[in-house]
Amino acid sequence: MNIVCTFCGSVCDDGIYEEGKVKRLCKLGSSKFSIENKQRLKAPLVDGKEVSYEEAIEKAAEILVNAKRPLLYGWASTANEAIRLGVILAEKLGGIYDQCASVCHAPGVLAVIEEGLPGGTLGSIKNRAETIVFWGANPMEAHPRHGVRYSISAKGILVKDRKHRKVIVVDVRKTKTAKVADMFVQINPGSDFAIFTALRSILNGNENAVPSEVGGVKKEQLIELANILKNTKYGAILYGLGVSQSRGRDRNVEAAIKLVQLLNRFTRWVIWPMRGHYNVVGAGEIPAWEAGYQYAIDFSRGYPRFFPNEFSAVEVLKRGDCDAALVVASDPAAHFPAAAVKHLKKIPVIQIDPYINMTSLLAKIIIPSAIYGLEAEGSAYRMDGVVLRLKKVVDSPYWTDEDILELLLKRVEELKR
Amino acid sequence: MLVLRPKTKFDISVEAEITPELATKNLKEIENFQIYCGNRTLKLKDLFEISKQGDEKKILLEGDFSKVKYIGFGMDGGEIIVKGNVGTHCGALMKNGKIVIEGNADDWLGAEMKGGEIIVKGNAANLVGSAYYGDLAGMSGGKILIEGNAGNYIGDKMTGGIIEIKGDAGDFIGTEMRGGQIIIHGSCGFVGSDMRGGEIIIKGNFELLPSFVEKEGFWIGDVNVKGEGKIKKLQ
Amino acid sequence: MIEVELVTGRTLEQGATVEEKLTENYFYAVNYIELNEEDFASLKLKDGDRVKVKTKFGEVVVFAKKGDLPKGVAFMPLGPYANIVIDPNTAGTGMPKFKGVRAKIEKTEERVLSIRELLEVI
Amino acid sequence: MLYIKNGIVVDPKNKIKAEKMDIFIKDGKIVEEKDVKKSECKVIDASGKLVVAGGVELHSHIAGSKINTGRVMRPEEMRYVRLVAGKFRACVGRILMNAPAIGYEYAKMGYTTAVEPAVPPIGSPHTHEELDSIPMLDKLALPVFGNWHLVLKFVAEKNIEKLKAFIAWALERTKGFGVKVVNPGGVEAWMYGGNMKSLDDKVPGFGVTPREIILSLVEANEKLKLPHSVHLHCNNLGIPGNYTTTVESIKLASKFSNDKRQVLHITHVQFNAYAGDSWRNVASGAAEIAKAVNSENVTIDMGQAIFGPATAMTGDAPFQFTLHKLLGARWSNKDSEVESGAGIVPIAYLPSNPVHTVQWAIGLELGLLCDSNKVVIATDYPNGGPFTEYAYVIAMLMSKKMRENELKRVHQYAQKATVLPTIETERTLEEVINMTRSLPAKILGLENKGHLGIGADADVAIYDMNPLEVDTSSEFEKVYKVFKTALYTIKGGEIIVKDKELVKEVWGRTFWIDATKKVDPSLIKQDLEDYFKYYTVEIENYGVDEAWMRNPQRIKVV
Repeated sequence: MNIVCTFCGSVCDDGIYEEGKVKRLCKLGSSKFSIENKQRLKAPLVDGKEVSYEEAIEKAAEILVNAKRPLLYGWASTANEAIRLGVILAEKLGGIYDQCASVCHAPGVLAVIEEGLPGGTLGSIKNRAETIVFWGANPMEAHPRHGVRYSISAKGILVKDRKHRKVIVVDVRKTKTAKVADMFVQINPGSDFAIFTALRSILNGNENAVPSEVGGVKKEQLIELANILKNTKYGAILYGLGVSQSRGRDRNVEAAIKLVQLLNRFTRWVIWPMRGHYNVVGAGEIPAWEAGYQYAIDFSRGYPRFFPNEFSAVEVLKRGDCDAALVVASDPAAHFPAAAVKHLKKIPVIQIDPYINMTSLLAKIIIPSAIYGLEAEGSAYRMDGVVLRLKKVVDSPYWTDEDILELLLKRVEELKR
Repeated sequence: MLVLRPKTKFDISVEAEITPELATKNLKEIENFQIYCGNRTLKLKDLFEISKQGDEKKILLEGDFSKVKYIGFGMDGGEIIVKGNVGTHCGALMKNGKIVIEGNADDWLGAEMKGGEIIVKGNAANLVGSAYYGDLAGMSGGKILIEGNAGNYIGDKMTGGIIEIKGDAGDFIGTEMRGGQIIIHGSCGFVGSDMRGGEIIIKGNFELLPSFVEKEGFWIGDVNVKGEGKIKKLQ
Repeated sequence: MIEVELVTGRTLEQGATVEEKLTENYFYAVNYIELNEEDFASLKLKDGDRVKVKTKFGEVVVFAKKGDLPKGVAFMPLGPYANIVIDPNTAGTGMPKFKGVRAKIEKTEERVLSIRELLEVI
Repeated sequence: MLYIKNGIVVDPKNKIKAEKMDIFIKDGKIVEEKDVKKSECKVIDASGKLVVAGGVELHSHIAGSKINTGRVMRPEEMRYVRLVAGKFRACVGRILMNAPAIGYEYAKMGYTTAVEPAVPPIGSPHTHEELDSIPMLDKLALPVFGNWHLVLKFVAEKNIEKLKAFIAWALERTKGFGVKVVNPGGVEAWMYGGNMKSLDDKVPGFGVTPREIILSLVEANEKLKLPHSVHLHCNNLGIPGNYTTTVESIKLASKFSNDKRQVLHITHVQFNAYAGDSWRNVASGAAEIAKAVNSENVTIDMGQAIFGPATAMTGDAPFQFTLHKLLGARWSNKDSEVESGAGIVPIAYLPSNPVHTVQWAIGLELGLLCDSNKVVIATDYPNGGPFTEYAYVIAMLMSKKMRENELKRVHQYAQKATVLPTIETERTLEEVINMTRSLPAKILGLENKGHLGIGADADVAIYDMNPLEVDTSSEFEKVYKVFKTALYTIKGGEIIVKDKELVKEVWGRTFWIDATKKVDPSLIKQDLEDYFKYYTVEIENYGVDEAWMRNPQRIKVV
């Protein structure tokens, strides 16, 4: 039967599941559905002791209600239904909602605030893009089927195949993606902003402002690149964490968007982030309609406020500015800088996750949950904002994130009354 | 004058939109002034020792206020002296008056400031004199003096006023600036991106973007927005 | 000892083992640093050797590998080892600097800590 | 059970002009007196108060990727706090609001039904999830068809039967209510930087024209006998001189007849009603348009501009890019598969700006010059501004004196570039109730909405005004105040607003049209299969199932 993959932001929906085996998916997708390798709990744990779901949730509700500033973090690897409950829970608790994008593509949100996002869906790129630029993105490792399904060698109605498409990689190292590209532009780490700016200067007719080399790239090569961009009928810049996690962060993305805005004065270009987790987009879209912002949302005053420099999980933890944490479908202990993990070790942590991970090692309460796309049904946003329905293909004894959060929200409301 | 001292070391940050206006109120009003700590609504007296010495429009903050946010937010006259560090949003939207911080200041110091003066004896963090997210203009008047170093995103979308930094500054100084002046005595990173007007004057090293052109000993740009901002070396 | 610009990033192995964090598979997927061939040689390293990676923000011992990288650039898979040494400052954005931090690399005889041990020392 | 006692009822559909009446409600419906036990009824004393049906919003961008991107792009909008969390959800947003705020604000205004009028088909699951997060309202969604490759293909093939089958398929998959067309052909042309400048331009790659697209879709829509007509956002939106395109588009209706409703609804006409040939000499083309509207079987909504901040967001991607260039403002764009596109740009209407003043005047002109049975009050939220200012529009339409006052404070360019100053018409209460209730319900084909007859949905608004005692022409300030906030709003028989305050959160239904039984699905099976090879989702994963929706309500077309 058909399955929808719940690993990366590509959310490939052409998987096949037969007698415990998956077909068509990539190495990452296959690992997702190989649950025999995964370490999972039999039952919820409170202080290392097995308890029922109800008991664990009761205890979790007490911790959260008593907290002055609970942090509710994660959300990128769960279904929309659970995320919505998470946002409402954060609002009821007067806590902070933050999601995995804040250590991933969130700087892109700050750039959207400055400039907007001239983009398109993957289907638009697949069918129309003659030129695709992967900038600081390495889909061959992070989104292995992206190239086949949507970009590099995808077969489109207007752009037929790989032969009719030019692929350019801009990166600081020769990645696997760079190896399959038609053109590789190697840049110095931290120079993305200067290079985007140089390209704008060239396209604006101000070549004279550009020195002979920018960020390790010769001016001639920049001019060549600018000409390719300008002379493409329809192109796409797909950027990755190389842009959002390096020097310049949001300003890199902003400069890239300004470049695309400029290119649209000559031809058609779109830009889009290569989002990582399968539902990290949902973890932003849902709070956006429920509370007005995508991440780093503080509800302590009874209404949402947005300040990533203060309310992103890393900042909240580094500042020691939370006294309890609910972590859903994420592993901050493994993925946050050590300075942030330090505080996480000091406060009561409640974890809801299908798997044991590094955060489990410091959690007070661990509530195991069903795996969406395999053991549970729900909706998720592909990286381009297209919603797909995740399938349930096997039964499991685990509660879903939605079940757990629904009861948790109910108990929190009752305790607060 | 009103003197406040934290009763304890704060673990969770406190929001206290204190302006010198408060010093003119009677003691009871001052004690009951609403503040916030996480999701709890509290009174000023719950977290601070309060002493009122006359009606002068002046506040003295003694101790560590590094976790106290919104000090002097939107203030319109009078004086605040912080004998220690101060938290985020200090002096943001300030219209008039003076804030002296003897320690360090956190992010958003003097954001969208319209007038008055802020002096930081220590360092300031990021987003000094910047525009809040989505707003079209940052600092439009007044003066911010930082005797130590400052972080990233200084004077974003600034339209007027002066920011002077005696030490070094971080990356992205005067982005989309339209007016006013930023003076940096030390070094900094990228400067003046998409700048339309105003001046950035730097004594130390900085990274010139490939969108400025040299003209009579200074640089003019940003050419990508047909800007007429100036970057000059401080002699 | 050499100085490099350290970047971190995803790898296929890191991704394929990310939901089994306490296994050996994940341990080996994230506990190394890739160096440019010349840099690798200059430290007199051979495969399986360990190096200490030191930055302003911390230090960590990992295995060393050769990688297709420019001289002076080093790569670590994203994960708990890299997170000891990357720049945690978000500089007003909420986002730490995971890519692009100055690091010193030296050969070491110290062993590579397990994931559990790593969490203990943070 | 509810018993609304002694209210002064205005119910244009049932020809009730301000009569003192009682209204009885049971099981979410308006019923006859004999159907309830008065002793068991909750009684609302509406003596001397205006009792009308709940408002029906015909065109408001309340859910989906456009408004959500708008929110993300405009945090300065979201900083405005409407309601602190407590019994109700926290509400934020000045013009763009979070989803709970949208439901609450409509309810407070006495509205109980709303249409999201531009769903990118592949984005329909998102739109429905977001609609499901809006409390208080019954909802409808209109997917866009006018640039969908398969539509263009069937139009090129002149195959109306296939087009019918495709519309039925698409409405079922998107859980849509009707056929929306945005800048037909122009959005596809935009994919390569172009647009459609006239009804007879050829769409690149297909050779069809906007005229053919509109005519074919109307024909298919009429043959399917869908409750709503084609809902058209005309070509050349936002371009000086565009009124001629609009008039031409309106006249296409003459080829069709329908005695139950219009054959074409033209939306947010203000944006398509400009004379002149540049922004320097832009003027109103409203009078010409009104003439065409009054003589053809079409209806329109105003697209009224309200002074203050707004956000332009439409499926008309090329227009949004033009606006971005014009204003130098932020710009989001979304090219959607090979279906549609969209764009978002922040804007503001200033009374000191001559162009904005003309825009503001045109909406009102349309509201005054068109037959009151043909024009619906709407701001094309958030394009023309907030829906929360409908009271302003109502009061303006009802009072020449108020218009004179307002014309004094705005840029005097409006005096020469529009005919607003010369219009004497003052809408009656019955007319504005029609323009906000009965008419939009009729246009949509919602028989149980927009009136208070027996069997109607028990959606009722009670306003603090005795229509028999108010002179709406001179007491415009009172009219504004009255319609700004309802005294009571009743949704499906439940009191959700009482004494102008929210009292209960309820969740409405989402209506969608099932016309699949009227067509032969095998006609387009091969086309869909061929086409889905180029999609990025499998055909079986495309669209929305009822089971995923909060409260779907299928309406079968027979």
